[in-house]
This record gives sequence, structure tokens and C-alpha cells, in this order.
Amino acid sequence: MEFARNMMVILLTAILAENFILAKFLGICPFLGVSKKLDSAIGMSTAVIFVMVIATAVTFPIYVFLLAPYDLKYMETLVFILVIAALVQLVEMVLKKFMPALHRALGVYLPLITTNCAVLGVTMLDIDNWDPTVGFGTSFGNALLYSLGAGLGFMLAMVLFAGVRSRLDSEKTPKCFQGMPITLIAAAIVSVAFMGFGGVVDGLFK
Amino acid sequence: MSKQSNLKVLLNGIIKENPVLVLILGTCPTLAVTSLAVNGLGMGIAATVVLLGSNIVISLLRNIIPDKVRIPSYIVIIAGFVTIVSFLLEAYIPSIYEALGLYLPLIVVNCIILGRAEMFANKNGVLASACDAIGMGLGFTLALLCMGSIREILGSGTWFGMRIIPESVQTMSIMTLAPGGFFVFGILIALVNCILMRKGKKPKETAGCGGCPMSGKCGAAAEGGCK
Amino acid sequence: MKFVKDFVIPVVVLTVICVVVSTALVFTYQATKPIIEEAKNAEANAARAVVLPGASGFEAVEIPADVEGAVDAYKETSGKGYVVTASAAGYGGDVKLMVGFDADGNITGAKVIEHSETPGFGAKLAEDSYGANYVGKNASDYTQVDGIAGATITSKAYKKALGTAFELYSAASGNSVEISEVVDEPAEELVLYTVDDANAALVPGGVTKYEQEVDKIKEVYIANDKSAVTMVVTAQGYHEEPLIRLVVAMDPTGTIIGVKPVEFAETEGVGDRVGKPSYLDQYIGQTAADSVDALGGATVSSNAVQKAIGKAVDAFELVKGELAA
Amino acid sequence: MFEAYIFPILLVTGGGLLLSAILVVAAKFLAVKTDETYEKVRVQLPGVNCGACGYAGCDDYAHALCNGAKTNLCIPGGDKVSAEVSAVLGVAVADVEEQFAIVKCGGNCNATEYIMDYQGVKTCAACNSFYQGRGSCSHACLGFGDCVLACKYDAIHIVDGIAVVDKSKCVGCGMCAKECPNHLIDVIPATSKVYVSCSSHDKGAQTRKVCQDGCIGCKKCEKTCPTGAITVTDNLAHIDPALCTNCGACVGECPTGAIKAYQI
Repeated sequence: MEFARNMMVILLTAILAENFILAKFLGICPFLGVSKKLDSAIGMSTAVIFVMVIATAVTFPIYVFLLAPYDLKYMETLVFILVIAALVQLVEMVLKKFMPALHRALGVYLPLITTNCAVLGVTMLDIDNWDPTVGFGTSFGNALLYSLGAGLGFMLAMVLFAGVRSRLDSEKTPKCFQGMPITLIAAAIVSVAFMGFGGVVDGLFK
Repeated sequence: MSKQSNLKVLLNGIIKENPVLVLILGTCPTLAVTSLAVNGLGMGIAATVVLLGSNIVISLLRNIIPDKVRIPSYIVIIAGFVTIVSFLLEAYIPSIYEALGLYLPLIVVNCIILGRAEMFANKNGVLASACDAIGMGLGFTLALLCMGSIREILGSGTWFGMRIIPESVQTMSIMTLAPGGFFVFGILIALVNCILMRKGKKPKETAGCGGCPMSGKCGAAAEGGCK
Repeated sequence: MKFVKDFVIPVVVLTVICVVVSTALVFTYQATKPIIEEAKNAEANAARAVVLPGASGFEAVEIPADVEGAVDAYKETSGKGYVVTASAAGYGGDVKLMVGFDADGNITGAKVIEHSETPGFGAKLAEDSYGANYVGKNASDYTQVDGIAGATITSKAYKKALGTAFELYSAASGNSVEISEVVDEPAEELVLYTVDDANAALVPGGVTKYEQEVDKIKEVYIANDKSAVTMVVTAQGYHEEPLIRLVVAMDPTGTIIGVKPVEFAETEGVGDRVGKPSYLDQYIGQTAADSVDALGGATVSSNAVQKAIGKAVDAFELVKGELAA
Repeated sequence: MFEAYIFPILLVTGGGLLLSAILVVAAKFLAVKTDETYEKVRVQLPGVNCGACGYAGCDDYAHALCNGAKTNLCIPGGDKVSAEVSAVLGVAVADVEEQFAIVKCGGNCNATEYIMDYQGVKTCAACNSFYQGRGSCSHACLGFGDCVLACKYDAIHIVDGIAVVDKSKCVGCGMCAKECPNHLIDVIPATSKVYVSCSSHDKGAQTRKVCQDGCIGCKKCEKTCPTGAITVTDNLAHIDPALCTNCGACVGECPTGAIKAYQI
């Protein structure tokens, strides 16, 4: 029971309380650029979840077994970004080969993910949340869960926003507010709502 | 583009093509770090130093790096500079290092730096790229500084720590939190749009994809995801 | 040739770049490492000096592994005392607290060095002014210091971290200290009286009803031995229609000797704290209604109580003659 | 000494080499075998995925073309695409039967008026589901431009409240026809110049009351048409493009002007 409760706390905090876009400001470039249409938003978010989980699966062990024992924390940035860039290429090839339909839907967004702050951000946050006292198994599980939650939070914000934007476009907004500014103000309001979740998650499980 | 006088390239970065307010690039640090003006300034300067270094090195090596490994080598160079800057900050200005926290290493994936490297540095001489880097860097720092100042003054009533609004007035602490960032950024871009419109130029329609290095290869831009 | 141009050169260039960049990194890291260490220590020692005034240098002390929430412990080189850091889970995340002790275990200073509590409420505990309340307290009476209203979770976390700090102190200094546990103050319930019970509680000698209406107050009672007067006063609370009814007792000189709640329909958990003895008893010994400041987070209900008691104080002037001189 | 200096350099360079090796090997093994003709043919097709050729989009049509489908089915591409595809496949060029879209509703703002000031979601689909739309005639064009959004060739616009097709740009892909909730848009061969600009099956009296431009089912056109191309079913005239010789007799005869002709 304790294990399930702990998992739910990690997952829900990553999705709601510390939402990657609306609370942590990671991945804003695609958020502003790609959330214009619902299908591109969903496509992008699925690709991001896919790469986030795989990136964590690869970078977390690298850090725990290769970097930490030799006090190489400063190499973290260089190694992680290289791994993510290579990973994106690999995922694109694998998708193209084995799942052409999925590649046609998601492959379009994969190059955009290499320069996406959210993916590198999640790998680094996993390292911050890693405490060495807990065994590798559980902390690796937590890291994967956290990146899955982060991806789902990313998708929640993107899809939520594709809906908001399509309604915003048909409304009459003042000339200079059209396009980006009105979207940002709408994002501000939505992020206030997400701020409220902080207490909810703690209250729910404490 | 390369024949312009270097000064023009410099000014272009600050006003005409301000990376944050006009091209809407590098928005992650802009929103995240500007809860205090001094943090905005710190991030701006750190990004400028990295941009300057990487632009110079990339424009030096532009004929040597073959096209096949262009992106990975740029990434390695930029990551190198970012790590060096974070060492210097951690050693000499620990307060800024603590404040920037996670967003300092994230400069690596900042669209401005990779974008300028891909768009400008690998096509022009060292001096022009250096000027462009300084221009873009200053534009970035200015935008961050004014974002930071607005949010700090409204949010905690101080500016660079000096108290502006008297203690008795209740400050809007939401400005220092996440929603404030979105809100102030939206208002700033609306302001820039108004100025651009009054001068007759159409505000930049594509959001972020225009200057993003990956837009060439990325389907989202082509598919109009960025309109 | 195409193979070389197409495959070998790119890999070679990339490898060379990797080697160059990583060597640059390694050398810069080794160069700046001492400076970073020294900067970190200087910063930490500065913070420790704030918490333990007059400290010259610190040396690390082994901390027991089983102490939950322990971060580190340092002994002051000239034996002036100890500085320990402990952390506890607060509202928004962990609250890291640095506590200084003198040689025999009294707190010399407490400072929050890391927290993510909500600004305006939990963050108030991080201000130095709050830490100062604990100076001089020791292991047994540190729980008496009351937390900040409106930030109960953070206040509890603060005290829990202090408890851990005491454990670290006893481990570091060797003299074992009896640490009083953080006991949650018994949740005060709102005890409502009927008018007669209130009168009986306030004036043991019994009261008789005063026949006239005094300044719009209908129920006024005079103590049989004329030593006190009690009045039932009302005011609109937070929700406008339901009233706050209190029984206020005053002695011949006009000082309040007690206030009992008769009717209290304020919001549960926020407004009704104003009806509890811990707040109402503050009026005892006061002559004016506004001498007790409002309760944080329940300003509207506190103002209503003040208004009600104010009515009693004003009416007292008219009925003063009835009491014994 | 080794750990602090040499190991990080080895780690980074080794890691870089390992990653690039994996990528190169993967590029070799995972290379997707795409046959050239499919690529070359697919490039010629406009990529509108409209389905006018009868296949599920351009990729599907390109595959079908590789195994011998007819090269003149791509309506939007027209003769140009048909010629290029035949050139690539080395098949005889067959010209494409040009088509374009028509809007079977003439009820613009001077012919009819709205019965409500609709403030809901500004799309035809939404408006149509709200008590059959805002027009006094329930079959009318709602004027919110769902078809305009669907058209990739910018060939249809809202003029005076109703959709109007711009013949010069329309390629007949039929994407707009799919979007229209009242199914007012048809795709007819370019050869026929005359069409009925109404889709109302209401009784004549009712149509006359709500719209001056509607077909009241008086059957005059049916009588005067020399080739019998017009049939009036359920109070609405329908012209069969195959029989129609564009003589224009019906246009003059129609009392309400519901039958319109193109000038080309």
C-alpha cells in the first residue's frame, strides 16, 4: 500500500502540482509553436512522452554508474545532451523501419525534441531527485515514473491549450494582442489553476 | 546578410530582431528565471558569454566541420561553453548560480544559441559572428532585465534588492510565481506588436519556429504547426 | 575516396572536437574545484557564524545515521558550542534549518537556509525575526514558542526540525538532553455557554437581571454582591445574518474580567478560532475593546468580537452607578 | 590523477564514438527499403489526401499507381500531374476529366435573412446543430466558412454571407463538400456550365416565403429543357450533367432565378 501511495504521489505531483509547462516553464517553445492544432499537439506530446521515458531510462543508469562514482557531475550536461540527440535519431530510424504509420504521425516532431528544454530538464530533475540512500531499483523506478508523469503533464497542458487556442482565434481580440500575447495571458490563467493543485496532491496523500 | 556593417548586425540583434520579444525564442529561461531582476541579468550575461564563445568557435571551424556531423558538433561545443560558464559562476558568484539552478545547464538547448550558430555563425566571418552574438546576447539580456524588473517591482516591491514600493503596500506576490511570468511576457509581446504595427511592419506571425535551428528539418514547421 | 570523405572525416572531426572540449572542461573543473570548495565553506561558515555569534572556526562532527532528517553537525573549534542542520517536510517541500547551540544546549540562533513554503505565509518563518524567538530556549521548553498563524504545517515542520537538531546536538556534544516531543496542542473546540452558565462561570456569587434596557442591550445582569456586571452583546459576524453573541463581565472599575461565547456561527476552522478561550481570554484585564489585535487569517470575525465587546464597554458607563463604589 | 583527468575525456570521446557507431550501424540495418518508383510518383502527387481519386490519400494512390492504376484519377492535379505520373511510369498520358465544386445555395444576405443573432461557436457544424442553423431557410448556407478552412487551394470564400466558389482556383478535390454540414456543395464536371443554386426540399410556398432565390418546384424548367436533363423531385430541380448541353433555356425560364449559369 505504501508503495502504491508513493507512486501515486510522484505521478500526480509531476502531472498536476509541478506541471512541466505551467509550473516549471520547461518546453515552452513547442508549447507556443505546436499547440495551434489539436492533432499536432497530441502528436508532439506523444513523441515527447516516448522520448522522455527512453531518455530517462538511458541517462539515469549512466549517471548513477558512470558519472556519480567518479565525481563527474559537471559532465552531466554534455553527456546527457549527446545521449538525447543520438536517442532521437535512433528512435526516428526505429520508428521509420518498424512502425511507418506511427512514424508518419510522430516522426514529424522528433527533430524538434532534441532542442526541447523539457526532455533535458526531466533527465536533470531525475538526478536532483535521486537520493543515493535508496536502492538503485526503487530510485530508477521513481525516475521512470517521474518522467512518465512529466510527459503526461506536458500532454495535458498541450491538449488543454490546443482547445483554448482554437477558441481564442475565433474571438475578436484587440489587434496587437492577437496571436502570441493572448495565448500567453490565457496560459497565465491556466497556470494559476495548476498552482492550486499543489495543496490538493499533498492533502490527498499526506 | 554578411556584407552589412558589423554595427548594423549588432543593433539588429537588440531591436529589430530581438530574440525574445520579436523572434520569441529562448522562452524557457525568460519566464523561469526572471522573478528577480538580478537573476534575469545573471542569466542574460551567462547566455551572452556562451553565445559569444560558441559563435566565435563555430565560425572559426565552419569550413572544417562536415555537414553530416554539424548539429552534434555544435551541441558539444555549446555544452562545453555552458559547463565552463557554470564553473565560473559557481566559483565567483554563488548567489546567481543558486538562483539560476536548473536553467543554467538548460542554456545548451536554448533555441537562440543553436539557432544563431546554425543561421549565422556557420555562414559568416568571426568578427561578424561575434558582433551578432553580442547583439543577440544584449537583446536577450535587455528583454530578461525588463521582464525581471517588472516582475520584481510588482511582485516583491524591490528592484535589485532596493525597496521601491513602501513596506505597507501589499505587493502582488503572484508576479514572482509562474502565472506572473506568462502574464508579463504576454503583455510585453503585445507592446512590441503595437510598436511594430505603428511603424507599419507586420508582427512576426510564426511563433518560435522562424529562428529555431531545427525548423528546416522539422515537419511541424512545414506542416504549418507554427502558424 | 568517397568512403573516406563521407565517413572517416566526419567521425574524426567529431572525435577531435569531443577530445578538445572535454579536456578543456576537465582542466577548468580541476582549476575551479578548490575555489568552489572554499567559496562553499566560506558561505556556510558565514551562515553558521550568524547562528552562533562569536564563533571562529568549525570542524565537522560525525552524525549518527539513524537520526531522521539530520543533515550535518559542526563543533565550534574553541568549544563555544555547536551548529547543526536538520530538515523536516514542510508544506511545499523540505524545510532546512540551521541551529546554533552554546556549550550546555541552549539555542543561540536558528535560521532557515532552504525552503519552498508559500510566500507570505510559510515563508514568514524563514525571516530572521521568527528565528529570534527561540534564542535561549533549551531542549525542554522550545515547544512553547508559538508558530505563525495561518502557517500551522510549516510551524510544525520548524519545531520538528528543531527536535532533530537537539538530537544532533546531544549526539555531537555527548551530554544527553531530554527533548520534549512536539505535541500537537489539543485542538481547542469551541465551547458555547448558555447565558445562565456564562453568568455562573463569570460571577460565582450569582446575578440578578437588571430591569431596564441599557443602551439597546436587553440582557444586563448585576452581581448579587454588586461586584460585577455582565451583559449579553451581539454583532454581525462573517456571514452577516447569523450573530455573534457574547457575555461580557466587568468589575466596578470597568476592566473586563471575562468573556464567554453564547452563539458563534463563524466559518469552521477559521472564524470560530476567535470564539475559543485562547483568544477571548486575552480581553481579561483590558478596559478598551481594541486593545487586543485581530487573529491572523480571521480578521472579519475578530473585528466583530471587538465591536460586540466595545458595545459592552460603552454601556458600562450607564450602569456603573448600580455597582458598589 | 587518472580518474580526475583521463577518465572523463575517455568517457566523453568514447561515448561520442559509441553513439555515432550505433547510429551508423542502425542506419545500415534499419534502412527502410523504399522502391524508387513509389518515391518519384509520390513526389508528383499534390499531397492533398482528398480521396477524389478513389484511394485513401496520395500515398495509397501512389502505391496503386506503381501496380498499374489509371494515371488520370488525380482530379486536383489535373492534366499536369497525370502527364508527369505517366512520364514517370512510362504509360500513355490520359487527360483528366476536369471537375470543380458548386454551392447549391443562392440565399445570400439580400435573398434571405437570419432568424437569430447567433453568438455560439463560430463554425457551420456548431451553428447547424443549433435548431438547424441561423438562417430562415433550414437548408441554407450558414456562412461560417468551414469549407473555406478545408480548402487548401483558397478557391472558396464567403461572399455576402454564403460560400462562393472561385472557378479559376478550384481543382475539384471535394474537400469542402465533406465539410459542409448541410451538404450544399457538389463536385460536377467542368463541362456543364448550368447548375441549380438551391437544395431546399420545402414546399414552394414555404421556400418563396423565406428566400427570393430558392427553387419552388414549379417544374417550368423540366418542361422547357430540350434534352430532358432536368428532373424535379420533392420540390427541387436537379440537372444531370451528362445530358445537359448548356443551352441555357432553363435559366431564362426559372421564375426565381434559382438556376444559374457560368459565364466561361
